Amino acid sequence: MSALSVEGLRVRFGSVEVLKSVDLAIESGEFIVLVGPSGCGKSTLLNVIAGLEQATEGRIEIGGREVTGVPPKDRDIAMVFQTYALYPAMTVRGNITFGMECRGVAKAEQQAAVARVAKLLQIEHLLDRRPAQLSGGQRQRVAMGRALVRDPVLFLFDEPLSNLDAKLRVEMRMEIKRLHQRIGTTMVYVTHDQVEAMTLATRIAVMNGGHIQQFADPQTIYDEPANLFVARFMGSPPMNALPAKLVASGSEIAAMVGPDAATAVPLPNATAAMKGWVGREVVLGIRPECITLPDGKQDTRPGPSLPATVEMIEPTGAETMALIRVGQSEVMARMRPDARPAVGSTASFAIDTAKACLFDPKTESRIA
Amino acid sequence: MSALSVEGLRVRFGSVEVLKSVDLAIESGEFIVLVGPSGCGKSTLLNVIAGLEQATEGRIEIGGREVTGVPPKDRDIAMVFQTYALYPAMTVRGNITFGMECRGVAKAEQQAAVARVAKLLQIEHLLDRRPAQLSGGQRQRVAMGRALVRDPVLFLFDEPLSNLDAKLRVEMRMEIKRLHQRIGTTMVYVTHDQVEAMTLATRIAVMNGGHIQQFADPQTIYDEPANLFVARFMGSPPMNALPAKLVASGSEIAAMVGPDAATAVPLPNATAAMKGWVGREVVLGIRPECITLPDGKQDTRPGPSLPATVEMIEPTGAETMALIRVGQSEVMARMRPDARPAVGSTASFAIDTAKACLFDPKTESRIA
Amino acid sequence: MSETAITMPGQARPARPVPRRSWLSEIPDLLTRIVAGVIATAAVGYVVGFTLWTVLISFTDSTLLPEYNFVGFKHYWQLLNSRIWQVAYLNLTIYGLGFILGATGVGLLLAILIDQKIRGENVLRTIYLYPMALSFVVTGTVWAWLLNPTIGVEQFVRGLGWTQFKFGWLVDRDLAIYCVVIAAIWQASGFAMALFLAGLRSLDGDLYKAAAIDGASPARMYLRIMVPAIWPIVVSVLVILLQTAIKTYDLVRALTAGGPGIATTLPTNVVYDYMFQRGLMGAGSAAAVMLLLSLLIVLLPYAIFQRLRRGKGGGHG
Amino acid sequence: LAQAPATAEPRLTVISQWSAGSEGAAMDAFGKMVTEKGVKWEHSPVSGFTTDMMNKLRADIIAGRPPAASQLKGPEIKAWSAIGATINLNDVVKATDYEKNISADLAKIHKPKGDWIALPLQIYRVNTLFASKKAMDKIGATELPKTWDEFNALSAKMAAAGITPVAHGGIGWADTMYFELALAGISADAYRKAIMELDDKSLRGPEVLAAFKQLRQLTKWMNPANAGQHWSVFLPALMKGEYGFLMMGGWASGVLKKGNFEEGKDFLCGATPNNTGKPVFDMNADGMIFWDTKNADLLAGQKATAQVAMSKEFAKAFTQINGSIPVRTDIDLSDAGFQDCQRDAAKNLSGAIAANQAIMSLGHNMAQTSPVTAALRDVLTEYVHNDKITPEEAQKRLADAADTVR
Amino acid sequence: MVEARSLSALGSRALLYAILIAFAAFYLTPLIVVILNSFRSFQEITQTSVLGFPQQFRFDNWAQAWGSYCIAGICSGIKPYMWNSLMIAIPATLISTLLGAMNGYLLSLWRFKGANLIFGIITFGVFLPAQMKLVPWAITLRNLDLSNTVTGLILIHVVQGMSFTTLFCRNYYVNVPQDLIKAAKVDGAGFLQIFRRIILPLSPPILIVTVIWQFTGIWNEFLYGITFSEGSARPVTAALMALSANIAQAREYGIESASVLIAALPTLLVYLFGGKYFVRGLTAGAVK
Ligand SMILES: Nc1ncnc2c1ncn2[C@@H]1O[C@H](COP(=O)(O)OP(=O)(O)OP(=O)(O)O)[C@@H](O)[C@H]1O
Ligand SMILES: Nc1ncnc2c1ncn2[C@@H]1O[C@H](COP(=O)(O)OP(=O)(O)OP(=O)(O)O)[C@@H](O)[C@H]1O
Ligand SMILES: [Mg+2]
Ligand SMILES: [Mg+2]
Repeated sequence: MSALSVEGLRVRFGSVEVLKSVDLAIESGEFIVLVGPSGCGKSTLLNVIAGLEQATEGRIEIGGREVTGVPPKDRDIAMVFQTYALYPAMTVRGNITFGMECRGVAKAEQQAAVARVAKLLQIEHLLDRRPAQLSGGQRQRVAMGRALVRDPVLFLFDEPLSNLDAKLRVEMRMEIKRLHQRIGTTMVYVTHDQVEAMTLATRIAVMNGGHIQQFADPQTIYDEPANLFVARFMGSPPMNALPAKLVASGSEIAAMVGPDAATAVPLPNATAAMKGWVGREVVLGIRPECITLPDGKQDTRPGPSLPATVEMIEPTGAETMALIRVGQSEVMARMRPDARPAVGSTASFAIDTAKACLFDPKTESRIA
Repeated sequence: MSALSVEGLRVRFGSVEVLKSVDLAIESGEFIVLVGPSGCGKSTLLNVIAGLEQATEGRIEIGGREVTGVPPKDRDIAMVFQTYALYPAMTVRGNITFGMECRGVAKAEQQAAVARVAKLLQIEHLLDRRPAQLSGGQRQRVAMGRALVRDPVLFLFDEPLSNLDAKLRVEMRMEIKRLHQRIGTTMVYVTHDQVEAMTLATRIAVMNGGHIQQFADPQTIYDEPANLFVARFMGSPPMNALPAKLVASGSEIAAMVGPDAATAVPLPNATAAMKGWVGREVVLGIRPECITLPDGKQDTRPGPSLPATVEMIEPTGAETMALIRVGQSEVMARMRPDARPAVGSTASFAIDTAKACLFDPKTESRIA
Repeated sequence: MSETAITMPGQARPARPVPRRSWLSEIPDLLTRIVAGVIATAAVGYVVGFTLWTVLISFTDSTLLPEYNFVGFKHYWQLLNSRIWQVAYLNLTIYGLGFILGATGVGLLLAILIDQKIRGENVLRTIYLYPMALSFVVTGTVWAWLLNPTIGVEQFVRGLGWTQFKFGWLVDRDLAIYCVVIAAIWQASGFAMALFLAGLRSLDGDLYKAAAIDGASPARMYLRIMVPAIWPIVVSVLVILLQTAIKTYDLVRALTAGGPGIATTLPTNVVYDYMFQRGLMGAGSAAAVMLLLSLLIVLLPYAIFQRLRRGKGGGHG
Repeated sequence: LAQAPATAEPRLTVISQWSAGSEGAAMDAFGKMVTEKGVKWEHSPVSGFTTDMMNKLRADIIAGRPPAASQLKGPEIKAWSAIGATINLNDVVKATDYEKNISADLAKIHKPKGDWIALPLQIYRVNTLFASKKAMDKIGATELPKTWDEFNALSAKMAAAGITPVAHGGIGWADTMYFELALAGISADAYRKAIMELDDKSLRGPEVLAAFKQLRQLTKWMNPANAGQHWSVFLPALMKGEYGFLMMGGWASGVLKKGNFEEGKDFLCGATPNNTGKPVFDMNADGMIFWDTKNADLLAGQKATAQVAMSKEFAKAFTQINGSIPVRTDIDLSDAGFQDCQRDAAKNLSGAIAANQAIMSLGHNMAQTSPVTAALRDVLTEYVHNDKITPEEAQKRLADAADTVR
Repeated sequence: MVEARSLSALGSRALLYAILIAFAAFYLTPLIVVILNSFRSFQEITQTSVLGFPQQFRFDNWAQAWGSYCIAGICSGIKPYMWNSLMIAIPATLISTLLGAMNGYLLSLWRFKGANLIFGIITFGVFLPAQMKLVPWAITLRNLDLSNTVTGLILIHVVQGMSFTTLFCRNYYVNVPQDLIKAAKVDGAGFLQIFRRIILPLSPPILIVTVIWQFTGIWNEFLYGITFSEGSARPVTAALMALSANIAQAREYGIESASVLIAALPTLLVYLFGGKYFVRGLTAGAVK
């Protein structure tokens, strides 16, 4: 069954078109993550789904029911906000029960629901505190509790973790993931943290400028980005994009990223479409983790290698990042933690081209 | 020459002792990063060095000169604040020249200095704007400019990047690193971002509860943490800490993390001190990146392996994290991006014990 | 460390003079701090000094001018037992409650109504706020005209043909105090409205969305969520109105002159009456001190509440 | 602030609350006469209420620089002269026949310790009754009521004819005034004893009770809707015959004159009802007190001003403007500048002095110092506006109030 | 269903505007009455009621009130007194605002022991009734040799005003990040320099509040204005009083109305043009 379906949605604020024909069809039980740069319309889309903003055009169905004109409270949704929007003057319990109170649910039933949710989120001991007396993570949990207690068809999350510090974010992310696995409700989740998107989503919708750029499962988004925007947006550090020229060497083709043949990166998995670009300018996309510095011991995988000057290294403990210069381009490489190429030296970097992508430099679309 | 030396520093606010005997000796040209949890006294230490708070006890020298009683402006320091603390009513130029104006520097000299710094930071085009008209990154640059223009003996940074979004943070981090490489001034830098600490510091001081827990270069901090606190604090996800029993098997010793011998993790680099703990309870510390799932193809390094149940996996694109259960403990493993062990299955994880650490479960200090 | 370590500049930097300036250059700064201190002290001294002086005088038998023959608590007992003081206090209670609750209520209602994305908001806000610009004397005078049965609204309505119309609150000894309340509300409710409105506007927009999803009716949404959320503003408004209520004097003088009879006399009128009309400065001071004491009874709990709130670390606000 | 040279021209600084209207004009006339004597007249009126003027005076006394002269009246002269030094006018007064030609009671007030320190400027008859000609005509009455019984009878007729018999506003002082008129009309002696001397026995005596009863009667003839209003508000309605009587000091005739109403045609004017048979005069006399100064120019100015204030010319000029009557009893009021009402009042005054029935007004701060007046006033004004208080209860309260302030 | 909903929405919208407009009428009535009366004659008002449309617009009330009404034999209306009020209100407003800002700065940003106590005491000054302070002021002015001077009046308004201005400014400055002060100290700025260069430029929102509040308060004040001024140096409130009830006079509603309007004009204008900023700044400062 389709939990949410959005068709031809347009939203205009005054003269600005914030959403330009958005289509989404989401199956029941999915965890959809909306990502995109600031201002691309993520919150607007969520608000329109929730009924908090009016669509200019288009059709929305929630749980198979058309909801145009249905007020938010009757849409069978729950929403968690970036700022949590906890009611400051109510206790945690009051925050959680307020919705039920408004709907006239019996007191006993309310208490039972609170107990259930509080147990689930382990906030039993906080029920009588006020939001101001809670830490960021606790507030986040309460906001979740308020949504959970509704037991809706659809959960909407608008950057629910962005106000937390890095450590807490990781924890809460896992909790949300567990929660979804447990309750199985459909979720639409906005974030601009790629890791969140990658780890939580069953499918990711990458938005930009009011359009959905790609809507696919995380692996596809990561490995086969629809265009340069998606490629650069997902992954941190982002995918390296090198201007290159496609050359054919025998049956194989290679991307020449520098002036001479020594800089040709062979592309073993070339498709027919790619072959059509031989002789033309392309953009070669390679993820940093595909560029490594073999230590000659354990890591001995064969493959093409590229000489490059090391411009800067950043050991983070768990890995070492290097900024290297390949031809005209600065490229990020992701190396083993103990790799320590000297800054300024030239080393031969191993390149795993299995997942390399080619993009049309004009349209920026991937050359499939 | 010692750029900064702090001896026996104590700071008490009312009845609370915020800093408890802090000693630091910093050589000229170093980049010292102070890390520690919130409230551990990092800002206080910085403020005392700057002369903005009074020490209760202890002695501070900057550039070899005792500075007790010397007001901030005469300490030959510059400081960058978390909130940037740009003067809202002044233009960027005014912000940068204000200090010189206060010190009565000639107009022409001021302009020359502004020009130099603006060029260095590429903010020439912003000089006539006000802080409110700048983006986060630009504000950060201006704050840096204001500090740089002083050309001090010592730079103090109090979480200068924590107000920026992730992407910008990475860029600015690199910029600061380059800057330090270029001007070579001594810097003391507070953060609670481990990556910043690891990548920027020549030495890291890890603080907790008003004490310096460890003061060493990043690699040492990461590989040989002085105690469990440091071990857990540095690195994300943090080092796994497993309760274990140290057993001897022949000349080698091993840490038994589960009930039976199958869970014994051999420790090849055992020191004499470790051997003294044979038969006793210890805490085994292993970094997530040392626990991997061999794919049997390229990654074929030999070594001990441990059977574990996969509880959750998180593919982030560039790598895949797995939460696995080893005996009673939940452990994080960091795997290749394409590793996809089934959740709930039991797999044999490879453990790189070269960098494993042992901790005394009582004192939490590392068993050297 | 010893002399040996005098600023040896770092490798790449040129030698620079030790930037230690003479203590003389600190003087202007020191001086301004002293001046600032003196100003603050003056402000404190004024409050403490004048208050203590009044307390002192309240124990003396001063008449037209301060004198220092002490009579103990005589004035206090006499006042507490005097009819006019009892009436005045009762009036202050009625007026204070009526005015504070009325102005807050009207202000809140208007703020909430204006918050509904209405047209002409600026004009309405200005209309509601302008009475703040007027003095209580003017307010009192004009309302005295309007409420006066012989020349005001009553006469006007009768002139329109409804000859039996009656609106005699101002001259009814039981209702006149409510005329004072109405005039005071007229003057101050716009101010309350403006503060509440600004408070509502400063709230996180997500709060409205959350309430909409929870299905709260507008009334419930404002009463249960928004107003409690701007509670600090509500308290500020209450305190400002309280201070106005306690000090109200000219309004009564211009509107009812304390009458009919002594039906609308307020404690400040009594203070003024005793100090200046009757020339009983000692008794007048005692009245003023009692007024301040009753104020403390209201304010101290507020101060404690503030302290607790801050102590609990409710963050900002 | 600098000391003026001794040879400087005479000068007088004076404060009063008479800033505008007929009183302001009278003050200006006074100023002109003084100026003609070569004195520089520096009048700074403290407009508003009397207390405001007093506050100003107090502040100036505290500052150690009171004005050379200020408006002050009744027992306040004594009270205030205790806190600020005054000059001795004995020589100036004794040099004229002034003292012989004024009321002894009045004189006493202006020389509280035996020495002249202040001078009365004018007298108002408080017990003046204004009757609406139209209302009188309607019930066929031609003459003002002489006694309270007559008054009550006429009022009853008016009430029956749909006229509100008494036009009364009801601000504290006016309520007090109605009581004193009732009492003075019942027994001037009782008034003198009870109110001016605060004699407890008299306060609790039958005359006072009778006065309260008469006052209650009066309140029943008032329009309750008029409470808290200035008396002048009712003048037009009074002239139209909607009201019957107004009891108000002589100053009301000045206002009527300004409103182009004529005595005899629009209203009648005379003394308030009086059961005693002999003339009663309830006096409200404003005075001017002269404060001590070191400045020779001011001293000279004070002396010259005092001479003017005692003169017959002044008496005429001043009172013609504001509707009061001269302090001096030897002034001929036949002059066209005076109204009949003033002439009547002046005659009344001489008669009352002769009969020893010239009394001092309580409502206008002539009978008692202000603390006493205020204490009594609180009782009286409440009584007027609260008909649940019985005359007996009110009498008790009044006597008790007198106890606490005596 | 949909139609019914929109109808009820329309209805509640209409009700909303009805209430707002009713209140607007409530607030405007007194002003309109005064304006209309200022064009009516004495006779016209006393013969009907104070509510009424002028039978014929007369401007002589305005002319009299402004330029020819006699106060103490000087027939200059309230014109010269307006000037006096300005001479008192403007300096007193500016100085008390500046000192309040200074105090607020001192108390909030240079945190020292007892700052909160001092603040509490100064704030308490807000509640002191004016009557209570009249005589102490008289004594103080005498001791300072400032009796009956404009300076004395300004002093009074400055000192009394400081309670309010300090309250407003302190509550505003508490929200200024302490880091700003630290940065300036590192830059070498002194106490006054930080105030002048960094804090003051941040202050317009709250300064507007205090200026409006103080100006209105001082302009409308009359007890001190009458008591501590002399002769032709009186503030306009004193002149207004000369018009209102006097025992021996009838009220000149027309002239009174015109004078009230003239005298209230400066403060009305201040609210008309500054009202928006007043509210904005007040919320910034009052919430604490
Ligand atoms: N009510 C509104 N009126 C006018 N423009 C609006 C309104 N709400 C949003 N916008 C504009 O619509 C665009 C999309 O806003 P939206 O909040 O959906 O972005 P977002 O993707 O959620 O961004 P962020 O990541 O910063 O939250 C922005 O340019 C915003 O300025
Ligand atoms: N002026 C002060 N008076 C009293 N306590 C203070 C003061 N300044 C700081 N503290 C306390 O001292 C402790 C250390 O504060 P500090 O600001 O140095 O922490 P920090 O390590 O910088 O934390 P964060 O990472 O949150 O910035 C905290 O518990 C704080 O509450
Ligand atoms: Mg958003
Ligand atoms: Mg800090």
